[in-house]
Amino acid sequence: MGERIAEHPILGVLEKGETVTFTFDGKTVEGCAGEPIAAALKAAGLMVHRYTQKEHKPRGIFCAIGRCTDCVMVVDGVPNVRTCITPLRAGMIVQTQYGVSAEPFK
Amino acid sequence: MKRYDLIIVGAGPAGLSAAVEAARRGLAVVVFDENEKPGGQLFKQIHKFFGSKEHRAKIRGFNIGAQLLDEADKAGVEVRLNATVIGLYQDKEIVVKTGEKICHYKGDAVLIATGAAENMVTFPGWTLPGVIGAGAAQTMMNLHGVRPGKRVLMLGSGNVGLVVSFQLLQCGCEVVALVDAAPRVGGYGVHASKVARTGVPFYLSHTIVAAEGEECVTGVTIAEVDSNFAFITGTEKHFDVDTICLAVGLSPMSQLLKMAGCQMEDNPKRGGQTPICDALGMTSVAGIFAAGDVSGIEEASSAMIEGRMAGIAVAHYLGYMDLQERDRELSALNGALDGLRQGMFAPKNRGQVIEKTEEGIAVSASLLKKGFVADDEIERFPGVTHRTGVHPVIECTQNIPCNPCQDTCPKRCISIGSNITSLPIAVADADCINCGMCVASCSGQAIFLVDEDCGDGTATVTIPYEFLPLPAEGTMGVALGRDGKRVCEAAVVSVKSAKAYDKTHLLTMRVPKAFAMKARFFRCEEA
Amino acid sequence: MSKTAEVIVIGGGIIGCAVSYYLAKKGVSVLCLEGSDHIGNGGSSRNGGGVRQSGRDPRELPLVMYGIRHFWKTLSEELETDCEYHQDGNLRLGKTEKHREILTGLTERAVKVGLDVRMIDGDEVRRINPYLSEEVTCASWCPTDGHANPLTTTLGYYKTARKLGARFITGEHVVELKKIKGVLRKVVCASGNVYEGETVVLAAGYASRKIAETVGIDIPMQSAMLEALVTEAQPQMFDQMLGTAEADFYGHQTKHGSFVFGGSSGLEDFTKDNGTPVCYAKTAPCICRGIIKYFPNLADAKIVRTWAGWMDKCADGVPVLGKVGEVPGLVLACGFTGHGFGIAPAAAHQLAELITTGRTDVDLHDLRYDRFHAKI
Amino acid sequence: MNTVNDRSRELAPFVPSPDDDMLICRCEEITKGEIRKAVHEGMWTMTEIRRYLRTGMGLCQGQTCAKLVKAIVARELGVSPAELEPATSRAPMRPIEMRIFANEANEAKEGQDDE
Repeated sequence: MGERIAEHPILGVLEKGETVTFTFDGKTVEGCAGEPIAAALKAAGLMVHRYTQKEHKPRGIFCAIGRCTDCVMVVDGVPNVRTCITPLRAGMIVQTQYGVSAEPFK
Repeated sequence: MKRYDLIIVGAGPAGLSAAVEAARRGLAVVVFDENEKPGGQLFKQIHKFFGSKEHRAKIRGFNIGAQLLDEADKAGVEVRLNATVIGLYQDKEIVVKTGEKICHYKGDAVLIATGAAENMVTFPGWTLPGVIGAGAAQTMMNLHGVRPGKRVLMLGSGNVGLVVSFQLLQCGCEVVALVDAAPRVGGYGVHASKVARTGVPFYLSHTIVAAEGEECVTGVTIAEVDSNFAFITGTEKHFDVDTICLAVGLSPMSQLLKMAGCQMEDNPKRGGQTPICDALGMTSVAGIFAAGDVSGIEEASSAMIEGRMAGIAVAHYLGYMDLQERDRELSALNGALDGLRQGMFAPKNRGQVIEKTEEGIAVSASLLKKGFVADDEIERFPGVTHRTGVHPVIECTQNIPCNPCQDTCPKRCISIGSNITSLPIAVADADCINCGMCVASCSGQAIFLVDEDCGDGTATVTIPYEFLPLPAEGTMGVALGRDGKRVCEAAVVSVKSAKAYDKTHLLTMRVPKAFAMKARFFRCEEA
Repeated sequence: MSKTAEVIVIGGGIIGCAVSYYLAKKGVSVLCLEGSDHIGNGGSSRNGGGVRQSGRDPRELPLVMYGIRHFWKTLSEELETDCEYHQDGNLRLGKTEKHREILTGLTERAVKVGLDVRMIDGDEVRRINPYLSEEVTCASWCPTDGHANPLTTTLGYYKTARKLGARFITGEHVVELKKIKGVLRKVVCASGNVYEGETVVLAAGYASRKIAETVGIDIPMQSAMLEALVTEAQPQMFDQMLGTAEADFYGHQTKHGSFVFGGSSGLEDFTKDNGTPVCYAKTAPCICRGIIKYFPNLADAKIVRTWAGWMDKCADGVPVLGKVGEVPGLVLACGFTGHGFGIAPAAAHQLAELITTGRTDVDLHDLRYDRFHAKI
Repeated sequence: MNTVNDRSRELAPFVPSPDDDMLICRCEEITKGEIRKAVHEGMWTMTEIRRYLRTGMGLCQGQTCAKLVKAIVARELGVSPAELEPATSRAPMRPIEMRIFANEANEAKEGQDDE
C-alpha cells in the first residue's frame, strides 16, 4: 500500500477502518473497511475502473465525489456503482465494467 | 408530511452557518447532505484561512468545519448525512434518499447551499485514468489518506490549483509543473510563492497539448499559447507524469434551484448559472433562499457569512425575529462580508489586470508570471525592511483581506491598520522578540524572521515548515530561493513546534549572510 | 424576413414539424411557429415512444396502420436521423379479469378493422418477454407494433424540413388567428409579429384550444400532466413495446440500453404546474413501484431522470384532424390525447395531402372537428 | 421568457476542425464535431442538442459536460455562452435505484427515520 499516506504533516495519522480483503476481477486485494472502494483500489495501484460502451476506452477516478460517474464498476454483480462514494466492505466482489456489464467486450 | 421551519440542502460552510443562526433563533432546522461527512469542502482544506478574526482567519479549514459542526450541534440543528436530495418540487417539498428509502419533507423555507462543481477543460487524452479534478485530489489525499499520484502536473493557477499543489507536496507527491493558459497567476501571490519556493516550476501562458498513455496517463505535453490561446509551435515541453490535476474553476451547482423554478441567470462574475436573488438571498420563488457558492463562486469565508445572513433573513421571514433586529444583525454581517470582498481579488475586480497596489506600489511582474517575487522586486514592499537583530520580513505584496499578523504580534511589530487589505508594514521602532507567532499565523506563509547578520558572517532565516519528515536540529541541507532554486548550503539551527503554531513548524536555518534576503526554503539533501 | 408563406404551421412539435416536412417536400412554402424556445418541446419529447396500433380506437386505427405500412420502416433513412424504430410487437398487459375484458374488447374491435392482434395468456406473454412477472395473466399481442425515439424523430423531421426550405421560428407565441374577408389569413403573435398564409395548420397541443377560440372554434379537450422516467443503460433485455389494459403503465428498452417508462399516479387530471410541466414528488415513486411489479429484476436499475409533459386530452380520446368548414383556411391537428407520436407521420402526411390536393388516402371523416355532440 | 429565434438565419458555414474528434460528453461519448454538426443541422438550443445527441443525458446528467457543450454551441452560433439557457434540471439529482425510489417511508409517523 505504497500510495497510502502513513503520516500527514497537518492531518497526522488518519483513522481508518480495519483492514479487510475484497476481490478485484478475481484477485484478492486489501483495503480499509468503510473507505470508498475507489480509495482502496487507488491505494493498490489500480487505475482503470471501466471501459466505455461505445469506444471501449479506459476510465478511472475523475471527480471522486460521486458526480461524474466515471469510476463506476460492477460491485457484487450490480453495474454502474459509483466506487468513489461506495464504502468498502469485507468480501465485496468488484469487477471492471465493460459498457454496462462485467462481460469483457468480444 | 414532516415539516420544518427551515430545510437546508448542503452542510458546507454556508449551510451550516445558516443553520446555526436560524436554530439559535428558535427555528426547527434540518440540514441534508449527500456526503458521509459534513463540512462540505472545509474538511479537505488543510491550510489556514485568510481574513480577520470574524472570518475565523488563521484557522485551518477542517478545524473551522469542526467548529461549525459543534456550533450547529449546540444550537440544536439536525444534520442528516448520507442524505441525498433527489429533488426540490412545488410547494417547497423535497425528497431525500436516506439508506434504502426516500422521505418527503416540506419546509416553510428552504435554503439551497449546495456549493459548486468543478469546471473541466478538454485536451486529447483528458478522459484517461490519471486525469483528475483538483477536488478529487483533495478528496483522495485529505479525506481518504491516499496519494492521488506520484508525479503530478497541475493545470490551473487559481487558488484551488495553488492550494492543492501545496497539499500534494505536503502528502509526498511530486508536482512537476504548474501550468495555466492565462498569462498571469490567478490566485493569491502568497499561495503561489509557497509552492514556487519548493521548486515547482510555473508555466503561465502554457496549456496541455495532450495527455499520453494507453490505459492511463504516462506523460503530458504542454506548450506555450499566444494571446488567442493558440499553441506556439516549437514550445512543446514533455513531462513524465502519472497524474494530471485540473483546477480550472468552479461553477455553481444550482440544478436544484433551476428544478424548483427559480429564475436563473448566467452570470460570468458569479461563475455561471446562478439564481436571481434579492438582497436577503431569497430567490424568485417565495421562501426559497440560496447562499454560498451556489449563488456565486467565492471563498469559503464569504460563504460562511452569506450563510449566516441567510439564516437571519429566514428567521425574520418566518417571524422569529423582528425587522430591526434583523437589520442590525445583517448590517454587521454586511460589514464583514464587505471586508472580504475588498482588495485585488474582490469579485468586482475579476478579470481585471491590476498593476499597482492600493499603496501605489507596482505589483511584482515575476510573481504573476512565475509565482514568486524576484529578489530585485521584494525590497519595494513595506513589509520588507532591514534592521539589526531578528526582525520580521513580510513578503506580502498584494492587497488581500487578511490581518492575523497584525493581531498576533505581541510587540506590534506588524501594522496593517483598519483597512484589512492594506499591505502589512514592518513597524520601524518595534522590538521583535522572535516569538514566531507571525510566521505561524500568516495564512500565506509569507512572513520570515530574519537575523541578517549574526556577527559571524552568517544569518539566520526562520521559515514556516509544514512538511514531513521534519528536519532535526543540525541537519545540513540547501537553502532554496523564492524561485525554488538552490541558493546556498544551510544548516538547521532550530525547529520550533508549539500548539499555538497549529502544525506550522518554525524552522530556523543558518546561511551565509549574503543570502539572508534570498534563502526562503530548506531542503534536506546532501549539499 | 418575409412573414408570409403558403402554409403557416402553429406548433413545432412532431405534428408541426412533420406537416412542415411533407409540405416542403411537395414544394409548398411553409413557416412553422413554435411558442417555446425549443423545437419539439411538448409531448413530442416527453412521450414513451410507442409506435403502436393495438389498443387504439377504431376511428384512428386506419390512419396509424397506414403510417406503419408507409412511413415508419424507412423513416430513419428519409430523415437522415436514427429514429431508432423497432417493430418487435406490443404487449398490452393484463393482470385481472377486468383487464382481460378491456383487452378482449379492444382486440375484437381492432381485428374488425383488419389489424393483426390477438389475446394471449400469461405463459405465452412470458415466452415473448421472459422478464415479466407472474402477475401478468394475459395480454393482447400485436406483432407489427413497436417503438421509436421521439426526440430524434421529432428533431429529424425538423432538420429535414428545414433543409428543404421550411422556415421555423421558435419563441413565437401565437395569441390570435384573424380572418380577412371571411377566410383565415393572419396569425398574430405575442411579439407583435403577424404572419400570413393561405392555410393555417393548428398543431399546438392543448394550447390549440385557446388559439382556435379566437376564431370561434372550441375543441373539447383538457390538459393533463403525465410523467415518465428513464433508467441508466442496462444490458439488452427485450425489444417489445409494453402497455397495460388501463393505459396506466407503458415503456420499452431503448437502443441506448436505458428503459423509458411512463405511468400514472391517478392524479393527472388535477395536477398544477409552475408555468412549465413539472414532476410531482409522488409520481415517480409510484411509477417505480409499478415497474417493479411487472419487472422484479429491474429493481436495482437506477433512475437517472424523470420528467413531465402535458397531453391534450380530447373529450372522446381521438385527435381532431382536418379542415373546419366554419373557418376556411384552418386545418386542425390536435387533441392527440397522449398517443400522437406513433400516428404523427401518417397524420402529418395526410394533412399535407389534404392541403395540397384536397384529398386523403385514409378517410379522416371520423376525426373531423364537427363530430362532437351532447350525449342525449 | 421566450425569445423569437428565426431558425433560418444563416450561420457561418460548417468547417471541419482538427479537434472535432475531441470527446466532450464523457458519459455518452459525444464529440465536439458531432455537437458542431448538430448546430448546423438546426439544433440551436442546449435542450435540442441534448435531445438530438444525448449530451448530458448519461449517468452524470450533464454535470461534467454542460459548460463545455454550451461553449461549443455558443461559438458555432456566434453568441455568448451566457445567452444560451442550460437544459432543464430534472430529478433525481443523483441516480437512484428503483427499489429505493419506490420505497417511500411512512410520513404519518413522527420521527421520520422509522420503517
